[in-house]
Amino acid sequence: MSSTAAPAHVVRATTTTRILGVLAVLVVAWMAFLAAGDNPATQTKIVELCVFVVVASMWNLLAGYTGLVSIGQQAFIGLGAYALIVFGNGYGQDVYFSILPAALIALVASIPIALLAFRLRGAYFAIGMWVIAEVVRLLVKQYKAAPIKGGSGTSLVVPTNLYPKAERFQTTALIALGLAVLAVTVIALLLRSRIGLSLQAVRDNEHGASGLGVNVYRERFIVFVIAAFFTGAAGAVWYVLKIRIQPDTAFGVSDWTAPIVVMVVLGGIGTIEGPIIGAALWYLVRDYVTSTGSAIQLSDEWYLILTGLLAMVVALFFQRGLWGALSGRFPSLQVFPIRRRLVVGDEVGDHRDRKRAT
Amino acid sequence: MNWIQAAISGVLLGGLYALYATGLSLSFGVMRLINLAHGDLAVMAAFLSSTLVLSFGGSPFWTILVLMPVGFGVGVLLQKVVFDRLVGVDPAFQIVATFGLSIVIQNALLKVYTADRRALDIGPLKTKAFKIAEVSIGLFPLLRFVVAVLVLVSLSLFLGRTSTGRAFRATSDDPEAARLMGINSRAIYMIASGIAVSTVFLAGIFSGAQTNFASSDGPGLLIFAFEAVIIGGLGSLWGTLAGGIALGLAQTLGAEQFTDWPAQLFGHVLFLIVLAVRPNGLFGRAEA
Amino acid sequence: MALLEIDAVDAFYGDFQALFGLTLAVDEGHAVAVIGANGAGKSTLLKAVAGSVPTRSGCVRFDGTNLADVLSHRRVAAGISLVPEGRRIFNSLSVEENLRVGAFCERPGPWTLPKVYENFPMLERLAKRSAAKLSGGEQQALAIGRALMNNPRLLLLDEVSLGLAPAIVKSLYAVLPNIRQEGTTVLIVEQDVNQALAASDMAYCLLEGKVSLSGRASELSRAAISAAYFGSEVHT
Amino acid sequence: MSTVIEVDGVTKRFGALLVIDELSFSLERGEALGVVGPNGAGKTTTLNMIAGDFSPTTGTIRFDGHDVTALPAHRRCRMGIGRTSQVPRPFEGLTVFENVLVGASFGGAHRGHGARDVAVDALRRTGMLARANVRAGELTLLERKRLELSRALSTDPEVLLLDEIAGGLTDGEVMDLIETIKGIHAAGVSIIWIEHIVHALLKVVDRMLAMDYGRKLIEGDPHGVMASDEVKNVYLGTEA
Repeated sequence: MSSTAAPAHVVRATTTTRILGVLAVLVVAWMAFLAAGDNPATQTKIVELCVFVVVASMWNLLAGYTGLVSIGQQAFIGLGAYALIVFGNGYGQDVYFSILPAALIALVASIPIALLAFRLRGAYFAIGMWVIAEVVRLLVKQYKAAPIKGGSGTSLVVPTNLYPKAERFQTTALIALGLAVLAVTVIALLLRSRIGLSLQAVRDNEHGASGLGVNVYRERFIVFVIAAFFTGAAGAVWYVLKIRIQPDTAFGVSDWTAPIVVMVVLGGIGTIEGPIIGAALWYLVRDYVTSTGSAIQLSDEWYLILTGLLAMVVALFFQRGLWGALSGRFPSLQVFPIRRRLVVGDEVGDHRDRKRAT
Repeated sequence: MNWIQAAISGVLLGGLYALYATGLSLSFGVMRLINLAHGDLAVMAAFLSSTLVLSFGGSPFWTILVLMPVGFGVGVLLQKVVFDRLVGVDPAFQIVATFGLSIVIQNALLKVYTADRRALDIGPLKTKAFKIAEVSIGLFPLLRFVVAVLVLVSLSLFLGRTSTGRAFRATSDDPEAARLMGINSRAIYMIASGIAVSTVFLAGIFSGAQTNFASSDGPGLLIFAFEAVIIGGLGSLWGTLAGGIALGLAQTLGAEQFTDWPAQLFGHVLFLIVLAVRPNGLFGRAEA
Repeated sequence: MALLEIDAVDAFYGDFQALFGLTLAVDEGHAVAVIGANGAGKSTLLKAVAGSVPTRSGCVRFDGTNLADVLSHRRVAAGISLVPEGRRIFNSLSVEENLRVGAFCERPGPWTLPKVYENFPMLERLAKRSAAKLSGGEQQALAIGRALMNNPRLLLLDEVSLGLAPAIVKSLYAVLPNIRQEGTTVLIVEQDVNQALAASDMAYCLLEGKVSLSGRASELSRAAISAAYFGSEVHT
Repeated sequence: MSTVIEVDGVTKRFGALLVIDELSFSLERGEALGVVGPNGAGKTTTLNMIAGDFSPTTGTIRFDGHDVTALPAHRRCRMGIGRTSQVPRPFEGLTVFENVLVGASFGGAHRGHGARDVAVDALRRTGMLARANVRAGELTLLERKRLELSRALSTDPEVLLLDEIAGGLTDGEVMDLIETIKGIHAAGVSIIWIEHIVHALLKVVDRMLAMDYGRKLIEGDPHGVMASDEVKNVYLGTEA
């Protein structure tokens, strides 16, 4: 190795990321304040938004960073949720402490699922995952004994008889917010790490990445398992709030993956910020257009038709999504400092160095 | 005897699945495009047929003559407006766009036809059956199977014997080389989508005459079509028929053995087994 | 008037500029050879004529018509046929079906299935066989036959000799006089210089996207070609 | 000198097509081997098999005496086989530095500051340090080729496989690149270099291998090989 002239160092955070980071912390603090309040309607919204932020971010981690486009992520929602039911109703465990083991069940289940589904590529992987989610749904439906009670579904009994309603909404909202912060932090740290570097490389050129020593299969596997864990946790949190569960909705593609896909693509696939923005926007807009008394009150059908059209338009004409378009125009714009800027004395950006080296 | 009975129903059901799968296999073969709204188009056809019957009377069968050309037109239109922009694009966007289309069709059907289930009335034909030994064979399922085979035969004649059919296969092999032969690949893609939608329209009408249907049935049908394609192996129409039959057999035989389990589960299980053991499908080419 | 005129054409593959202001002309009824080392821009030239590589500046005219806005499949209908590098045979079709696809535009002319078989007898024996199972030489014969089925006014041959044994190359080139006899103009791109020169009236040598030598094929000396081919720096 | 790469009786078929036919050659430690031959001779296929993109139909490939024939590309890269590809496809969403960091972190198995220093060193050796913070999608062809080279270097290769790295560059650019490659070679890296720009090859390589029809045509002293009748016949055809 030749001698190093000036010491090199890598700069991650910039002024923009610091400012936006402070803003993000403020938003989270404000949401925590609302979550700790006593308005069940607001707390419900926080839970819903946070759950979708988690699931959308994880779907984006798969689709946007590893090229694994799945329409079967509802499998892990349902697995997490039903694991919670089994721990709570079946074994009488405290629901809040059952969320983590429920998520672990989703993680364990994701391993054989990955081994099978990774045999398919592209759109075939997408639908193959869907079939797998269907199999899980049918199996759960078939289990007619307690605590699952088959297709007609069941209700989570533990929280309702253990905690007063106000306390349950408060706790669940705080947990959901914590989960969302954790999930996004994990994704940001992952993408900041060498694994993240390899994921972005795999996304851009799979073949080139393996030629530089990246084990593409292994990286994908790791991400798939992480996504299953958080998606399972999100499913469990959702049903702590909702209490009532049925296999057809817990494993429903139109309940979960459909809106998630729209959120991610709208916000900007392949960015950390995109799914969060997409999920938030989705909730704001849905709230506005479907609530009674708003200027344009839409029926569910019209709302979904417009959603579908929006997904089509974005996928056909606006593939970068909102955040993608923004950060394309302003490259320094990023909330999470995952980029690396190299500083080596005055050598970088100095063209004399180029001549010297050649 | 019950086993033979179940096997025969399975084979006959497989014809219907093959009919669902044909269009999917064709669009993937020619354009490498998967249309997630494929099943919803079948449901749409069943609803359109019921509307036509309610307005003009008669049997649903005559509506096939109207709706197959309409389906062709719908396919061409979809190709021009949507699919053309998706050929060669990152699969993520293909999935999102056609998923969006699926949501649009489902909810438009829900808006127009409500959530109620409907059925196409084909009169006494639905229950007619004849017996060979102890085995009863439904006349309508047999008819449906024969029609499916006829569609596959005519499609394979079209692909094998006509100039346009050869252009199809050439485009599927190598679109750029096909253009060097003077073939307009965009026109080929339009015909492919036209055929895909008109065959799935036919499948939807036949399916609606057998069992009732609702606006939300599309995704389930898409999965059957997809499974038939993967089980049979990509790349051949006869593989698709075989895949459809294998799927139908798995469902009826599985349900025969485990009476209180849902039949589609056994189809899914067969699909997963094929995936684990022979990912290129039972009849697929090795490099597919 | 020249059947094909290429006038100051620049062409790129992405960022990679393959042709630098290239100018050449092919007269009707002539056979013209374009030789040069790999990467000299020969194949790009043919692709620019066939329409599969866009030209960024300059002009390609066929029979006086500017081809700038003509899509590649329309150029085939107008009578330009390319035998592409690497043959690009349709593997899931039989030999005969490949030939029939060649006649997709149904341009009238002397070239028919029997006539192609007459010129390439081995194809007739293999008519029903899957094209994927042919040897390299047979595939190349099929690629040429397939292009002839279009009855082109201008036939573009890209690296016919590539990866083929000399005897086979010779047998393929033996058909060229028959093709020219029907009035077809031929533009040949070749690495096999002697073969190309023997088959043509005019020759252009390309080096790094520019014409480095041109003249009557019979009048170019081996030394001049060697210099124009490798650039001046090789001592041979 | 000891043998670092050994290609032993390798045959490769794609379907019915025979691309490599019983090819055997070896590369000594510290040596630079040039490979020439007409298009379709099987040069890139050979390189891809050494790098591990696919396995030969029959035959063995050894690296440092170990049989690597069945190992996947990422394993071979970590063992010390670096490569550049004919058409540079950088990770366009990453910066130049991050591109090289992928190689240093995975192929070179360096962590943290170690990876950073290896990446900086690779960029400096190829003259790309000044462009370190530019997104790879914005590079010119020459810069992409240099990035390709820096990425390969960052994996700490014992052997560097170069596939037409000079193709498509102007004369001046080629001269610059030759100096860079000479430097890498002088630092002890063994090189196999496929190139059509013969004068570039002649300035660097110690030995030349000419291929045709997937077989070895002739190998030996570079100038001798290029002046040989065999090579002239392949390029210019047999004299009538």
